[in-house]
Parts: sequence; C-alpha cells; structure tokens
Amino acid sequence: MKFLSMHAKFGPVTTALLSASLFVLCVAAYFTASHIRHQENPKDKIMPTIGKMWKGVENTAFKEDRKGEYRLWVDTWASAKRLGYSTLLLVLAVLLGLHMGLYPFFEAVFYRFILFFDKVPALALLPILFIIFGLGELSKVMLILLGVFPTIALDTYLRAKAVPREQIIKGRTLGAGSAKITYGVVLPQIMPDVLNTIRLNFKAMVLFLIAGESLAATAGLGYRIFVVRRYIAMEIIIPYVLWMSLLAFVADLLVRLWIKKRYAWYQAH
Amino acid sequence: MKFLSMHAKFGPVTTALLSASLFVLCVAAYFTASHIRHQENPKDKIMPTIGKMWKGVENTAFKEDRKGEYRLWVDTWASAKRLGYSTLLLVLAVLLGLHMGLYPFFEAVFYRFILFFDKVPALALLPILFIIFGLGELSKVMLILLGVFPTIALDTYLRAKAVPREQIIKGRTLGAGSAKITYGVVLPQIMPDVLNTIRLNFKAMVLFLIAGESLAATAGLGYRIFVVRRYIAMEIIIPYVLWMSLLAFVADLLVRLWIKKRYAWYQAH
Amino acid sequence: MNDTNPMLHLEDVYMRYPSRDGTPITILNDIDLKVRQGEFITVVGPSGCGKSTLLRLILGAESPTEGAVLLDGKKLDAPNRNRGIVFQKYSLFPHLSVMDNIVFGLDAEAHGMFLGWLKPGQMRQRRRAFRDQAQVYLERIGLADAADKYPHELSGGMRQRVAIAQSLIMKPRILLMDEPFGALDHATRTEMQLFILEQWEQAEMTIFFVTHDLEEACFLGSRVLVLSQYYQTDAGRGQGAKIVGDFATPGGHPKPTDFLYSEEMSQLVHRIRSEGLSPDNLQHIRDFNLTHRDAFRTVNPEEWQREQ
Amino acid sequence: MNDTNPMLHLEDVYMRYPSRDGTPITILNDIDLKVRQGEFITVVGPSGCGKSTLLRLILGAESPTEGAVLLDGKKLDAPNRNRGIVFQKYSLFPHLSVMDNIVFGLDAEAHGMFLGWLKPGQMRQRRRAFRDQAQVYLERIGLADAADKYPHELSGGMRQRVAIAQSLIMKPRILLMDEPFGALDHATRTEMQLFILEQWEQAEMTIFFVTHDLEEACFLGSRVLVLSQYYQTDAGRGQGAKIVGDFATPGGHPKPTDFLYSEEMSQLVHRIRSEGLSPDNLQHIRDFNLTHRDAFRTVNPEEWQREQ
Amino acid sequence: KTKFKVAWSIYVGWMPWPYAEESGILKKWADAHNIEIELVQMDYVASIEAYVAGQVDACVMTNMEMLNMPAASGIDSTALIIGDYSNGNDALLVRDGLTAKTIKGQEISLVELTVSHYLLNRFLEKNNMKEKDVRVINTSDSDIGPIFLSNDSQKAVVTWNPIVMQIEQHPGITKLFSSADVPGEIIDLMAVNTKTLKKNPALGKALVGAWYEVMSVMSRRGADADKALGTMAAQAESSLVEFKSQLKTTAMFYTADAAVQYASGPEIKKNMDYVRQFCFRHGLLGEGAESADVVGIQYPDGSVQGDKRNVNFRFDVSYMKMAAEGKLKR
Ligand SMILES: Nc1ncnc2c1ncn2[C@@H]1O[C@H](COP(=O)(O)OP(=O)(O)OP(=O)(O)O)[C@@H](O)[C@H]1O
Ligand SMILES: Nc1ncnc2c1ncn2[C@@H]1O[C@H](COP(=O)(O)OP(=O)(O)OP(=O)(O)O)[C@@H](O)[C@H]1O
Ligand SMILES: [Mg+2]
Ligand SMILES: [Mg+2]
Repeated sequence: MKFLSMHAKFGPVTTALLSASLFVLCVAAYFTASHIRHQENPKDKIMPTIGKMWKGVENTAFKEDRKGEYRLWVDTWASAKRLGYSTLLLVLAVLLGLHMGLYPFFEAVFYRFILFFDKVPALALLPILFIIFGLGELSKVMLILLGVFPTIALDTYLRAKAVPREQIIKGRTLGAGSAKITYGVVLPQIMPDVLNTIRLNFKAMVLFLIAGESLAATAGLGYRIFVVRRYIAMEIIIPYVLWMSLLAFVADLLVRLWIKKRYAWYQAH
Repeated sequence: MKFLSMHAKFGPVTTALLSASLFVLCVAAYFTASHIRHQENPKDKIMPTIGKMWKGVENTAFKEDRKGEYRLWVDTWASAKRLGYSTLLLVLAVLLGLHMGLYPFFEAVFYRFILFFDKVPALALLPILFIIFGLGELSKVMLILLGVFPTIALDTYLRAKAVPREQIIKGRTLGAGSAKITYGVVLPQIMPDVLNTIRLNFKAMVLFLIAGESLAATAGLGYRIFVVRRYIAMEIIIPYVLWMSLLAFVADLLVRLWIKKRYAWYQAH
Repeated sequence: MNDTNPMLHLEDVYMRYPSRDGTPITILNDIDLKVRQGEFITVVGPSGCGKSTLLRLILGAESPTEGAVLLDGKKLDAPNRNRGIVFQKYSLFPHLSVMDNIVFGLDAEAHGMFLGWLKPGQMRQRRRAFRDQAQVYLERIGLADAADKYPHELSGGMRQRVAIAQSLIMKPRILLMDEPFGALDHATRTEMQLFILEQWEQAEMTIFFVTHDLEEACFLGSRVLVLSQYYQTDAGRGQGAKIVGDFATPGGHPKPTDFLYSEEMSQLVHRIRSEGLSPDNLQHIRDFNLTHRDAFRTVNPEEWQREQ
Repeated sequence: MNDTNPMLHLEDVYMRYPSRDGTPITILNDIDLKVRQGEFITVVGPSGCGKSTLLRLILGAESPTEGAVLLDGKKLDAPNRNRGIVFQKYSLFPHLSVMDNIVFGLDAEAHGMFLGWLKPGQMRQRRRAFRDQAQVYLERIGLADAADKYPHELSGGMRQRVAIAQSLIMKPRILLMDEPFGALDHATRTEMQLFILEQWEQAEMTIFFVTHDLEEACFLGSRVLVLSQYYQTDAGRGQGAKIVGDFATPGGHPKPTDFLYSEEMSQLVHRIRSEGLSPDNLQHIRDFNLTHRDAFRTVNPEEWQREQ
Repeated sequence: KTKFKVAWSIYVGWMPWPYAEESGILKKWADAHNIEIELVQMDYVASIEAYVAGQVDACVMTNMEMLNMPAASGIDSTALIIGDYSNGNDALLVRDGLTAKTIKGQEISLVELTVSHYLLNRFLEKNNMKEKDVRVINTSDSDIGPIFLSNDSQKAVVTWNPIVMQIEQHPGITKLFSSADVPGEIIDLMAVNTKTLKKNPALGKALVGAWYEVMSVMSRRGADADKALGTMAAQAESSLVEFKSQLKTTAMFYTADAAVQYASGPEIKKNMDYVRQFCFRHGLLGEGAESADVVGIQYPDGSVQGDKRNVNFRFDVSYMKMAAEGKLKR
C-alpha cells in the first residue's frame, strides 16, 4: 500500500504510465462503444471509427479545400488571433484586480460592480451585445473578455488582498511610492498565482470563443464545429475538439514551465 | 488626491455611493439607449422600457400561465435544483484536488488527465454526453459538473500543494495519520480559498446550466430564455438574466459572509 | 544632540483587542512617552507584554484605540520612508534576491517605478552605485557570498541580518527593530551590535530596539524602556502593560565593550529583572523607575490615591 | 540510562544545495554522530552553519545528499510520531485555537479522523481528558488565558511557547527543538528550561536542542555539539560545516541552577566560543574537541595527512 | 447611405447568397447601383436578432420568423425576395413505426416556437389532435439530431434539413409528416427594413438582380449549374449529393415570375393566416396581443391582413417584377 501513501515516489516511467492510464481507458471505452454502435449500424455518425476520423483530419488538415486553403490551419489561425488579443487584454483585468485589491477607491467603485457583473450570463443578452460591439472581430474578442475578465479581476483582487500587510508596510518604510508598491512589491509576488489562474481560465476562453464564432464568423475552430454540427459530422468535430484541447493544454504547459523557470522562488517559499 | 491613495478610507455611505455609481451609470445608459430606440420605433423589443419589463415580470412571476403555473418560480426551482445538486457534487472535485495535491499516486494518475480534460470544450461533444448520461436531469447536472469540476479540482490541487510542508511534517510528528493530515490539517486550511474559488465559479455553473437547459428541458431559467428568444421577448429575458445574476450574487454574498464568520483566522493570518 | 526638543510624543495611549467573548482586552494601558531625536532606546519586557504592538503604533501601521501618537507635534501618518522597521518575523520580499532586497529602498527612492524606461543609461549607472553600496553592507553582515540567494534559501539568522541591512541602508529618521538579533550567535551578534551603533552615530537616527537580552539592552541603549504587564496599582493587579521603567543607562553612550562585563552592568540587569520582569514580584505603580529626564506619566485616581 | 546502545547513527553525512551557477555548495561536510537514548544534546554553531539542516535530516524531512542517517540500525523513514519538532519559525496550525493546537496530537493519536462519528460519547469523554491535560501544559507555559486565541493573535514569544507545549505533550522518543526560546524573556525562558528538563526526565526523551545561548546550551545539555563552518584542514580552509566539538558537560545532569553562575560554566562557554564559533580563529581539524565517549569521525587524507 | 449589411445563415434555400458573393455576381450588381453590400454569415436566430437590433439592413428568414421577430417588434419589414418554400425540408420523424394514431401522449423533441413547432401543430390539426395530446420537449437545434439518434427512448422528432436527411438515413426511422404535406406555408424570404428600402431602392434592385442571376445559373442544366451547386454545397459544408437532395425538398422559385405569381395569388393569404394564428396562440406576437390581427400584413394587391394601422410585414413584388420584366440595369 506504500504507493497509495503520501510518501510514495514514482519514477518518471511509472508516472508516465500512471498518467497514461486514464487516457488509455477513455480512448478504449470510446472505441469499444464505437465498435458496438457500428455493429448495430455501420453508418453510425455519432461515434466515428478511427479511420473515419483520420479521413476527417486528412480532409481538413492536409488537403486544400475549394479555395485552396488548408482549413484546419486557417481555422486555427483565426481562432488563435482572437484568443491572443483577448489574452493580451486580460492584462487590464489583472491591473484592475490589482488596483481594487490595493486602492480603496478602486475597491469601492469596482468591486461590487464586477462581482455582480461576473454573475451576469451575458451570452443571453446577445442582441444588446450586438448593439454595443457590432458583428466584427471586436465582438468576438469582447465576448471572450466578457466571459473571463471579471473572473481574472476578482481572483487577482483576492490575491492582492492576501499579500501580507507587512510586505506593503515594509515597502513604504523603504521609500517605495504607491507605484513601486503596486508594481514592484505586490504584482511580482502574486504574478505566479495570477498566471496559474489565467491558465485555468483557458477553458472558459475557448468556450466563449466557440460561442462567439458560432454567432457570426466565416472561419475559426468554433465556427467549423458549429457548421458541421448540423451534419452530425462527428468525424470532424471530435478531431477539432481534441485539437483545441491539445492547443490549450500546450499553452497551459508553457505557462507552467514559464512559472517554474521565471519564478523559482515561488515553488519553495 | 488622498481619496485615490492606498490609505484612503471611506465611510459606509461613501462606499455605498461609490459602489452604486457604476450600477447607476449602466442603468442610465440602458434607459437612455432604450429611450432613443423607442423614439425611432415605439414597439422596439430589443431594449424594452421599464414599464414593459415590469409587465414581463408580472406576467411570469405573478400571473398563472396557460398551465396554471407561476412561471418564474417554476423555472427558478427547476434551475436551482440542478445547480444545487451540482454544487453538492463539487465536494468530489474538492476531494479529488485535495488528494491529487497530497498523494503522489493520485497526482500521477489524475493530474495530467484532469489538466487535459479541463481544456476539452465539452459543450461541443454534447451528443456523446447524452449517450452516456441520457436525457434526464442527470445529464444537465453532469454538464454543469463537466464545466466546473476540473477547474475546482485543479485549483484545490494548487492550494493543497501550497500548504507549507512544515505544516504536514508537524502533523506527522504529532502522530496524525494520512486521514488526519488530509482532512484535519490541509483541508481546513485551504477551505476558505476553496470556497472563494467555488463562488467565483458560480458564473460558469450558470452558463453551463443555461446550455444544458436548452437541451431536452421543459422548465428552467435557461430553458425559458432560450424559448422566448424566439420572439425577441427581451422584456422577459432581461429580468430573467438579472434575476439569475441576483441569485448568483446573493449566493456569492452568503459564501463570503460564511467565510468571514466561520474562518475568522483566515482574514488576518 | 540630546538637547533637541522631543520629536515623538505618545500620550495616554491605550491599545485594546476584542476578545472571543466581546469584551476588549487591554494590551497597552496608558502609555506616556517622549523621545528626542538621536536617542537609542532599547525596549525590554516579558513575552507578550506589547513591545511589538508599541513599535507598530510608532510605525503608524496601527492606530491606538485611545490616545495620540505625535511626531513633530503632528498626528502620525501612514508608514513612510522616515521610519524604518525590522519585523520580528523579518519578512523579506520573497521574490527578490538578497542583493535586490537590500537595494530595494535605494532604488525606490532614487527613481520611481518608471524612470528606468525613460533614462535607462542614468538608471543603470545609479543602479551600479547602489549595488556597490549594498555590497559594503553585505560584507559587514557577513553575507557577501549570499547576494544572489533568495530568502527561502537562507537560514533564520541570515534572513534577520538581511532585513537589518535592508532597513539600515536607508538611514531612516526613526528605526524600529523588533528582536533583530534573536536568531544570531554570539560572535555575529557582537559584530552586528557594533555595526548598528556605528550606523546610528553616523546617521543620527533615533532607534527603538526590542530585545530580551538585558545585557544587550543596557549596552546598546542610551535609554532603556521597560514595558510590563506585571505591576499593581491601588486598585489591584494591573491590566495591560505600562512603562514600568524608563531610565538613561549610566556611563555615556556609545559604551566601551568592556562595559558589558562591568559590575555596573550586572547590577543594572539584576535590577531590571527583579523590578520589571518578574510575574511574582509585582511592583507598585508608585515605585516605577521613571528617572529618565523625559519620562512623564498620567495616572488615574483609582490607580494611585495620592492622598494616602 | 546512558548505557543503552546508540540508537541514532549519522555516518559520512553530506548535505549539498545547488547554487545559482549550478555547482553544488556543501553545507554539511562529513557529519558523523552516534546518539544514545535519553541524551539531552544541545547544538550550537554560527548563524547559517547548518543546524536547522541537521535537525531536518534527523527528522527525516530531508534526505542527505550522501551518507546515511540510521535509527535503530534502520534507514530513517518519513517524519512520524516518534520524532517531535519545534521549528525555528514555530509554524502553528493557523486554523486551530491555542488549545486545539496543543490537543491536536493527543486527538490524532487516540482516534483516527472518523472515530468521533462512530462513538461520539467515548470521543467526547476522551476529548475532555485531553483538554484537562492540555490545560496543565498551558498553565506551565503561562498561557492559560490564551487557550481560545488563534495563532495570529499571539505575540512571537507566545507562539513559541505554544509550539513547545504542542510537541512536548506528545512525549516523542526524539524531540528536535530549533531555537525554541529565541523570542522569550529571561524569566519565561528560565521557567521553560525547567519545564523541559522536567519533561525530559519524566519521559526519557532524547532531545536535540539548538540554541545560540551558550550558557543555556551548557546548562541544559548533557552533551554539547558544536557545528561550525569555521575550521581548517591540511588542504586549507574548510568547506561546509563539521562537528568541531562534541563533549559531555561536566557535573552530571540535570544540573542545579547555580551551575549557571559557576566558574566552570563561564570557562566552558569561553572555550566553546573561541574554539568553535569564531570566524577569525580557525581551529585545525586535528584539534577538534571530540571528547564525548560516543564521538567518532572519519577524515579524508587530504584533510588530515596523519603522517605529518 | 451606400454601404449595406446583409446577414445570411446556412440553409439550402439561402446558399445562393454566398455563391453570389463568391462568384462576384453580387458585387457586380452592387457596383451597377453604386452601393456596397457586405454579406455577414451568422447563426440563424442571432442574425434575426442583429436585424431587429438594426445591425444589418437585410436578413434571410422564414415568413414565420419575419412575422414574430421583426414585424412583431415594430420593425417594418419587406419581403423583398420570395426564394422558395419548404417542400419536405421540415419533417416529423418517428422511430418504431409510430403512426398518427399511436403518437398520442408521446414525447416529441423539437425547437419550440420554430417552424418545427408550427409543422407539428399542422400535423396535429390534420389528425384532429391538439398540442396537449403530445408532450413537447424543447431541444436546441444544434444537438437535436445526435440526441435523437443516440437515445432510443425518444420516439419522435420534428426538425429541418440537413438534420432531417441525416436522421432519415438511420435504419428504423420513418417520416410521418413533412412540409410537403403543407406546401407553401413555410416560405423562405429575404427581409429588408422597409424604411431603408424606401430610401435606397438601389439596395432592393441590386439584391433582386443578383438573386435572379444566380437563379438562372442554377436552373440551367449542365456543368455550369453543377459548378455553382458544388460551390454552394461546399459553402454549406455538405457534399454535392446531399445538397442536391435537399434542393429536391425545396420548392425554389427559379424565376421572378413564379415568385411574383405565388405572392400575388390567394394561396399565400390562407397560408399566412395559419402561420399568424399559430404565432398568436403561442404568444409570439407579444404577451399582450389580443388577437392575431395585431400585426398588419400587406399583400401585393394592397390588401391588409390584420391591423391596417400597424402594417409591419409587406409582400412587395415590385422589385421582382422589375426583374421579371428585365428592367433592372446590370
Ligand atoms: N490581533 C490580535 N487580537 C488579539 N490579541 C492580540 C492581537 N495581536 C496581538 N494581541 C495580543 O497583544 C499582546 C501583545 O502582543 P505583542 O506581539 O505586542 O507582544 P510582544 O511584547 O511583542 O511579545 P514578544 O516578546 O513575545 O514578541 C499579546 O498578548 C497578544 O496576544
Ligand atoms: N534551499 C536551499 N538552497 C540553497 N541553500 C540553502 C537552502 N536551504 C538552506 N540553505 C543554506 O544552508 C545553510 C544552512 O542553513 P540552516 O538553516 O541549516 O542554518 P542554521 O545553522 O540553522 O542557521 P541559523 O542559526 O541562522 O538558523 C545556509 O547557508 C543556507 O543558505
Ligand atoms: Mg514581539
Ligand atoms: Mg536555523
């Protein structure tokens, strides 16, 4: 039972095997179910076989479509841009949260509003969003932001509040002005946590991306899924979904590595 | 400029006024826009006047509909039940995260899987979900869980990992077994943070609730919004959305009060 | 230097904390204190009497429940560059290396957060000067090798020394130190004592220095403040700490090191110990040793019925 | 009691940490140590020499880079109920009141997490007994009033005392204490010393006690261990701390309190100070004072060319 | 105003629009009338919402949505082009051989308050049942197909193409009723804001001109038409075979003449009446509406069905007539 204890240690190989186990299990379950469905109905579309999915991938990723484009890449690029802009704009959320946490004025003005705003399922107010943001790229970026901005701001707020008061007092006594306290003491200390929160919100961003792209777009991973959905083209949807997950996972991984490299003091202190 | 500094202090009245400012601004902006639209088109439905909205509320909340039901309450109850069950099940997410953070075996088996799984935009794979969970209430609860379970588990994982190792060692030397360390040392210490994370995820839960209720439902706040959207009944949608936000906000408030009351040591330490 | 007007005034200061059952507990009871520029005040007192609390009040990090803390006749403002602090739990900036922790204040003062972007050349040059200065301090505290380490890689005593250098380098007008040598061995401690005295003389700082080592208190301080919750009044056992002793140390200041081994010293230490710090020997409020020329005190009638 | 077989063995223990530039820095250099059940070992050494690290090794919280730590001949397992610790940074459980912090161990040992749900009556009864026991400890450490406070409401010295009671009440086989009295005033400290000695005698614990107060070390310990990075070998200045002194304190154990003021004491203190703790006076590895009957040592040829 | 936005969504009867854009036909017609037309591809409901919100000037939709979304919201809209009517694209599908007799009391999945819902009503009416006789379960259109297919417990579903086609292929599924049984009732239109159209007849002319040029390409036989259909199929993300089979259940008005004729005939008034009664019964004309007459529907002959003071739905054949008579300049 040692391996179940807190002190268990696993080598990299065992860890890899254990990590793989659930993935393998899921994949196996899928293909078993798929096999059974295909025996009942060889034309089943809901759970396509690996062959069909490969066909789907081939068609979208490695063959030119009508316009001479490799769709998967065009879609990926379109979506990546939208996500990229949103992520950049999240800097504002971090700054807002930081200021709410440190400056009573910002807290008084924004905290309750953001807290309420965070709870508004804005997607349900689509027509009003259209009026405010129009139908272009902006609206998609804004939709993503609408989804995660308040969460990030509130989380940053909590983190900033949790920085020991001694640190701020210490900074003051050393002559640090408000700017230095804010950006030189508090922000770098909470940065690893903030990055962690942002990476845990990639999923939400992807969801809002899909929602936005299904409303008005002509390219994008979410758009494609939306369009082929009516044909129950699971052989395309599943690879697309996995591809999105993989990209998000890799982004997550990169952030994790960056935290490890850049914020060595964070792990141990 | 004192009021902009970190040391600014505002009385309860000033705070309330400042907090109200953005709300007032939003409401004012809405009614101005609504007024303008109504001058152009007195029948405008996109931005209904307060009178129309009140009518909408009256009709849904205080008058029986064709089936002799008070819709708003029936819908609220249906949705609340779904959210309630999901919240209860989130206990499992907390437990999983806790164990991943403390037990290498759980970490090896689940961490990467959950991390990847978290990134899967499950909403795009609804058909497969419905094969697994059927069409009943279960599938709606599961959809909500799918949306927030991994987030909560991963966050709890990070929090559990961040508990100083000294605390665990200390516990060990005092004769605490794994169970006591897990549930007596680590869990209570991270509980306030975990509760905070859960409340910041209410929004995501509401979104998944709405998504779930657009499928195979006959009541629920999300269901109603989905249906009345078909005739642009913003005079119903807006109150419904505000009502949902308010409920989530109040739930959030209750959790915050509970943390304050129950975990007095948390604020100050 | 000691003939300037008092710059720091504490009058009728009370500090109370709410207790579990709602009734507030008095921690500091009617503290009166006057301090001149350039004094080296050591503060001693039983564990938990309120020394750290007193420092927090002077720092401006907390406000007294009652009474006033005045600096230059004005109410104290929030912590700032004029008053340095070494916390009992040292609390370095965890995200900065030892060098950066020490340079922090110089940097902060010389240029705001953003000047570096405007004039990078000037900034770089200044930075170098600061680092050279910090290097001197690092050598004096014996941590020249540890400049690149992060706080979590230091031992307890090393962290303490870094925190001391970090505040000393700023030469604040008032420096508050809360048991700064608690985790140092004797040799290091002696060196640090000399270092602080040297800096104190040079920069004409006013220092509050909390310690449990009475020899250290008498050796370092020009004035010793004894804070204690163990005393009695006419109304009975005291509630909350008072200043039970406030006197100048004999023999000028700074003192030669052999003062440490003098007879005078051991008598002084013995006296402080028995008069102020023993829970068994409750001194009466009337017998407090408030012989410092700046010492003053206000007393309630029920504490001390003068007529008797 | 001191004639049992040695139970704890450290042989050729090295501890290294990676430095910024990749080359490891040696902190503990070839530590050899044998300890019998029931010894009261005080550990002294310059700041940053590796005392806390040594305790962590014996605790089992870290593994040596090289060498072995053996308990009863077996490799040490993870921290457990047999070895108690008082950390230098005390670290109480922030979510538990003082009383609950102290009762924690008793509770944990008596019933698992869940027994309370199964037999609530029995549990309640036991709890009451534990609390009574804890109350006795609270009174001994002078914090009977603070039972309901949370750690953040305590002063530094109060936290230290709670941490001591928390580990003492468990009467572990080996108790490791890292500067437990660092933030205590003299009177409290003396009381705590007597309390610990009393508990040590009663429970026949083996205690490792790190302190910077050499008088305390000599008074409390039956054996003094001097750890220092200040020494020289035939190959030059030493790298990483070694045990430079390991001897039994004279005059039996426990000692009468007046030993503290004896001539013997001050000589001993003086000797330790000059031989082991001064960075200016580098003792040669050949001159180490390893007179304790259990002291042993392995040396590299380049450290000590015996032929010379 | 010279820049116009037109929203479209993927549906067989509307695919000529993206083709018109991609082939340059639309630009040609817009240039000829000195305007710019931007096509915006959107989700169906969202596109109508955007239209009602005033973010686009014209939008494709069915007669039913045009009535209960823009018209009922006071947006005076003109049905500029009558493209087709559904002739089997919407259908009631059942499994286990359910019949009109045995369907009573069953659960039926559909997107509530859409043409599917309407179709179900018509089916029930024709079989002397009421909506109360079955249990309607709302299911969003994006997942209705897979959900029906993957849950054998669901016995009946009403939906539209291409989902109908996908479901039909599965064994054991039969079509019980379809829009072919109520021809001409579900009409696919190009709705244009009447005010905008009045001020900018050029928009109407360009759209109509482009539309009928595409129609003529499509209705020709041979490689050209196949190429056009192939493009449309690709734009709809379907295969040519699938697209053609959907076209079969779509009654396209390939010529302006045919459309004008249908719009001017008596049939359409009767069909619109069914639709508006349905809308009224389900509260789609506003909760406060007292009868189906709240919204006035104007026909090409000038007659108005419903409230004459509140005409918000206009069948205007004048532009299509111009096209029929070849009066539109290219
Ligand atoms: N937040 C608080 N709530 C309640 N009591 C508090 C709080 N903070 C401090 N105290 C109490 O105030 C008293 C004085 O604390 P303080 O830290 O000033 O003592 P100290 O003299 O510095 O002691 P030490 O020498 O142990 O550091 C203690 O009895 C402590 O319990
Ligand atoms: N994680 C680490 N990385 C690098 N160096 C470390 C690390 N932890 C400790 N050290 C180094 O190990 C040495 C010994 O540290 P330790 O805490 O054992 O000293 P100590 O003897 O307890 O000192 P003190 O009396 O000041 O508490 C120090 O020089 C410290 O810098
Ligand atoms: Mg203190
Ligand atoms: Mg140490």
